[in-house]
Amino acid sequence: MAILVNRESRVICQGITGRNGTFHSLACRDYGTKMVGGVTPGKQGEFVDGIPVFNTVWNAVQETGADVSLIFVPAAHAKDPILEAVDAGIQVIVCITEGIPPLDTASVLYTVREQGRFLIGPNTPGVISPPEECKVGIMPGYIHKPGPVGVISRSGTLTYEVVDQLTREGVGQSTCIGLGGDPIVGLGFVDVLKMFKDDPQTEAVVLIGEIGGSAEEEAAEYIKAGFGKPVVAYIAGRLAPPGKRMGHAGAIISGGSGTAQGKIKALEDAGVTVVQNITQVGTILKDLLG
Amino acid sequence: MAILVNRESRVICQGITGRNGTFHSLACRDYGTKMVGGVTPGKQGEFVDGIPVFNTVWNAVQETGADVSLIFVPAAHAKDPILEAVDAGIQVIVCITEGIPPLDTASVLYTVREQGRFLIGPNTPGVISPPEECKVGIMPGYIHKPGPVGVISRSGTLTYEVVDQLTREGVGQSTCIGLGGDPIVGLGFVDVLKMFKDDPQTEAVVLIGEIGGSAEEEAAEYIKAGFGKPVVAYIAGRLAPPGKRMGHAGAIISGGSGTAQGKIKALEDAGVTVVQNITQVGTILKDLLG
Amino acid sequence: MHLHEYQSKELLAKRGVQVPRGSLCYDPLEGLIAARQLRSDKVVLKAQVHAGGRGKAGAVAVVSMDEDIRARAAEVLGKRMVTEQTGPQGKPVSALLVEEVLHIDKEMYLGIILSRGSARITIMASPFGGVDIETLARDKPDQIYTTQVHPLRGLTDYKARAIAYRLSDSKKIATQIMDVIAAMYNTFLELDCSLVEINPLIVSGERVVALDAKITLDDSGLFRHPEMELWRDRSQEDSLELSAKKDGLSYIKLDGNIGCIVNGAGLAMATLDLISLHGGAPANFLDVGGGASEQVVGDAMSILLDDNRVKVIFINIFGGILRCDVLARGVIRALRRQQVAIPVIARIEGTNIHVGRRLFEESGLPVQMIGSLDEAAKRAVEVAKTV
Amino acid sequence: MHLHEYQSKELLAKRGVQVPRGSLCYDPLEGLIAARQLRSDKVVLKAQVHAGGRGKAGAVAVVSMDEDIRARAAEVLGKRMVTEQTGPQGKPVSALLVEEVLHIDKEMYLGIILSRGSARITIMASPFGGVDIETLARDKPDQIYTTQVHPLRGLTDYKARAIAYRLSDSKKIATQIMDVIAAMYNTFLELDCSLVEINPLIVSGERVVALDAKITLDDSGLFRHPEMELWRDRSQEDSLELSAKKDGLSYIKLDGNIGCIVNGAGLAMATLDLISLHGGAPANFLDVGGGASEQVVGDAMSILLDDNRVKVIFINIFGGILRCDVLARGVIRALRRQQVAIPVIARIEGTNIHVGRRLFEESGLPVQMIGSLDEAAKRAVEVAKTV
Repeated sequence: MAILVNRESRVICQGITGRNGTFHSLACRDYGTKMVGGVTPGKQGEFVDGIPVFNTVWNAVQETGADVSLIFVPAAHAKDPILEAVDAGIQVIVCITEGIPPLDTASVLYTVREQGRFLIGPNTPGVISPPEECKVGIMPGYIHKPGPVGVISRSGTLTYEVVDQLTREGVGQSTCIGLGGDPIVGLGFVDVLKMFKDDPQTEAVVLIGEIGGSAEEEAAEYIKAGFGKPVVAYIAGRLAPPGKRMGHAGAIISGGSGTAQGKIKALEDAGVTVVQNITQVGTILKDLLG
Repeated sequence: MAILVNRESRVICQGITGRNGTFHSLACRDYGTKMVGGVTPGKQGEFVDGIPVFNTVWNAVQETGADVSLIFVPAAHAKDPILEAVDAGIQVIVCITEGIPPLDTASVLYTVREQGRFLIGPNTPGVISPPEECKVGIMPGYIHKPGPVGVISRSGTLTYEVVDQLTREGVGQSTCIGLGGDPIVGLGFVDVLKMFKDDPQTEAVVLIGEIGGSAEEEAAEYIKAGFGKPVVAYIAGRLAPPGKRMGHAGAIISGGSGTAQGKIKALEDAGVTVVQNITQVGTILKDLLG
Repeated sequence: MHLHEYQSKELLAKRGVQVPRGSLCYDPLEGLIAARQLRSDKVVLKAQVHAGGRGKAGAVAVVSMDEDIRARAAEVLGKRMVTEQTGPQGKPVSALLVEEVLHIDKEMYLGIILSRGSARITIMASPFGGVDIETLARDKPDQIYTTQVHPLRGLTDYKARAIAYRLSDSKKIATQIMDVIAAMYNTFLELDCSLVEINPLIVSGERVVALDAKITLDDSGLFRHPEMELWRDRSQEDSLELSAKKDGLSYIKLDGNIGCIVNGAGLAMATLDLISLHGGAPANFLDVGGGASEQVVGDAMSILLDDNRVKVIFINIFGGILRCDVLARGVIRALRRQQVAIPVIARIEGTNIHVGRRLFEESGLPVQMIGSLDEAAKRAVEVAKTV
Repeated sequence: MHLHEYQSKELLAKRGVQVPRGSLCYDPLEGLIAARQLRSDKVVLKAQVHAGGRGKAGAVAVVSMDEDIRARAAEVLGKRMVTEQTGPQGKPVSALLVEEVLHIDKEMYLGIILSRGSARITIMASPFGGVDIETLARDKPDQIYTTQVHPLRGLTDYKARAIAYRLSDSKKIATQIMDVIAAMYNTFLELDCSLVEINPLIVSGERVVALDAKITLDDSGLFRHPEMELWRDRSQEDSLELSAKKDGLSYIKLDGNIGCIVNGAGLAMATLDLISLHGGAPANFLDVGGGASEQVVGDAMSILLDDNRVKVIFINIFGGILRCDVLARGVIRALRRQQVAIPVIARIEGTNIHVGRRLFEESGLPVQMIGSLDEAAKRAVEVAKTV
């Protein structure tokens, strides 16, 4: 099962002929993903190591039946390809691009939500479902292992760190999702928690939050109302000074809100096991499921 | 019963302190309509013959529970008040204003439809439900009579003509609606036919169409699929030369489509009694129901 | 309001669309000079009239520089041009567009309208241009691609791109077509158009060029573009219709002899139909509007009284906002001012009907009041036949 | 990117917002002349620093023309201003805004942000301005009105009107407030802002005036507004942070002595937390990014090596796109270039880990490789304490 992407997902890459687009399309295919096509206007008829290229997402969908898209395009032009994917009927859109102006993201997000599609990111490592051998993103595939833990995170490398710990402890993952480090992103914690709740394969969830915004507080509220599966959380940025952007555009404490302390308290109140030491996530999950 | 507006409708007038706004608000109230308020920015606290004036539709709705709005504002500024009415929760919006640029109407119509509201017009005489003593528009109230005939029309005075005939023949009306003479209007024939179909009080419908567009053809298709009540139709403009706008902005035959002949044929194919002589509508309905 | 081809091209060129080199000429000598300046073996002379079907009507001519250009220009300039869309009287040609002749590799079609049903701006495109869209719709319906624009989102690049790649596989050409689509869309939006059409849009070598263009501005949006009034070519419009519009009336000339005054467009159309049903021929469509003043009614009467084809005037008013007494006063004033004794058949109904009727009776003018609309129409037809 | 008050006011004034008369001065004499030109009994001197809380910190002073204006200006100009938001080191004041003093009938608040949850532009308004929005939210939560703008529709008049009439019953005042809201909204949209705030917006007689304004541009949108870079006041930003940004690094100075290099913002924050958990104090946040080059890694090392507070460098890399061998090469190069022998604790993991480890081992540099992140962090803390 897993969530969002699986063995049946038919994936295209928008920007497939670019350096990153080619590299990661092939890496995804190597992992097992059904990479059925790519889009680069003007290059229809070409192939990228056997993957056919189309002028428009519409053509790609018509010819390949694609339902998932992985987007690599420059931040200045990322709005249009996301809208194109939605319009062509793509269900799950993974936007890797970093540095998209938030007003652009907000604008496309309106249409994504109106049309009932799923946008992961922008500024995300993507999504991977190890039991389904499907990876749609830039995460190193080899650190993952099929299993019962769902991972949701606002951070990329921090997710790798946690997944690596889990795998080393012998605890596999159902689906791992990076929500993206921007202030405005598509799917949020609550959206993904709802999916994990309904996914029989997922037995526990690791939630990796960070300072800024109130997504973790909302997740806590949702979990409190009866999520029904154990959640282990870690919140990065306890030392962050207010007003400073900690790398991620979304990681900023402003006006006393968005602090790690507030988030930790909210999650603990919701019955979530909040880990202080990031290096203990693996062992805690092992104990929990063992 | 009747449709769209009834005894319970709580009506406000946007632009109530203007000449037309005041005149018709009072005329509607005289007919029996519950005119509960009006909107003119900057005049909150004033009254128009006892009807309270508010700065915003939001305030008016909060204070009066209004659910229907009658709009009299200049064409150049009609977009904003319609959107305001939708945002404030008004369900039925009657826009009398003539000469609104079609792109403005198209723009607001998107929001009206998205929010599931009803826009009558623009460029409409409005709607009246004689059995409910509710008139929201500029039609002369005294020619109407409560009864079983629903009237839908793209034209104002032509509706009066037909209603007058009906009343003289002793045939009353359930609800009479002017859809508006513009190319882009809110409610169309099919929308209103659906309502008439579900309205137990309506036993027959008079449909008054005119050249231009394909609204009558669509109505014919809908009726053919099983409307279940007798429909008598009249189509104005058999003599109209192609390419000439016959008064109404919507009444124009272009590229060979939108002709009276085409519409008459479609309606007759759907089993509709199409009247050639406008002066016979009253007697035909009398025979039909008698 | 229709624009001329040269005006349409100017608006599009301002937004980056490539058009043929050329210039507008008002007399044959100017035409010769313009043709020479193009430094080309052949030029095309295009009569500027508000009507389609110019090609078939000989309003577009490719001429060689060996020919007598002045003579060729003189064949059209100052003449009336009759096309399948002008009616038999034709339209005057006062200007000629003299353009270079381009090599044509491909003719495409692009048009933008506001679709009634969906209430969305709709882009129509076809890789087969050069014929009118109705013919295209009949002959190659599966070669017309229509795309709707979201009313709030506006035209997105990807929609323009999808259309462009349906017209051409070449990135170089498709990219230019995208720009043309964007320019057309912006024109449509910025000027409240009801039509923006390029037909044909051609590929000439590596260039995409608008060979012909047609823009119509929506009358309801004109108040936002007062500068466009300067571009109105009154010679292309009927002078009576124009002056009626100035008076706030909606008037259209027809071929008959029964002058009609009605309030409301629908009732006015129905009145014409009724007259025709009884064997008569209306001289006009005339809607005085829902809330006409005494002045406006008087102006409407004057237009009919000035029209010497009119044998009888038929007044059909269902007074709502327009009160019957106001109507009567306007009609009486106009009849008294005019010294002609034209018979008037009046069917009036509605607000203040009794006052209106009394005013007519007391006026002593040849106004016959008939209560039944059907009877009144029949009577008007009879009178028109006997006068 | 933060803008100064005077810059924010300039952007708003350009869009029609009324601001007090005044001018910007860089030295006390200029300040005196500017004050005299205002021809008023009293003027206000406002130090231009990127920090709130200026009022309490004495950065805003109303002075009478009887006083020694030059002396008063000299008290702030060229000094460092410490407010509750600057940190103890304060920020330099190089410019003073000298403005007229206006009679205040009412102080209001208007602010625009992009709300995360709804992903919509959100307008916040209160009839009680002059205090910061957090205090307002705490003290008068029911006196803050928030309105969300539809992302495709944009700001509509009726929304601006609804806000304006909540701030004032007077049509004259409300109409001006509507214009201010529109100007703020347009600024927000046109310049990709993350904050546009006027606090207080005052009523002075019949005028509505922005007494103070604060605009922050979103860094991700800056590429669309290269002209705004000219307005960047580098004196208000930490020089190390600035140079790091130039190198494509994300660096923030902290108070400790353990220099940190991490890839990924989340992992970098987690690393700081871990060091702190073990009793250490990080000298910085430093994210080299997901796909850093050897050059960027070297630049990052140099920043830490140049910081003489740093006693030990802790490298924590989970190589994904960033390969461990690239990292190792960058670190080794920087260490060799620098002649300082600072101990380095490295925990590296991921792509090409074996190559990276071998490179470090063969380098002969004082780099201690520790496989466990927890152990590595503990070790860094120990080393920092003993050095």
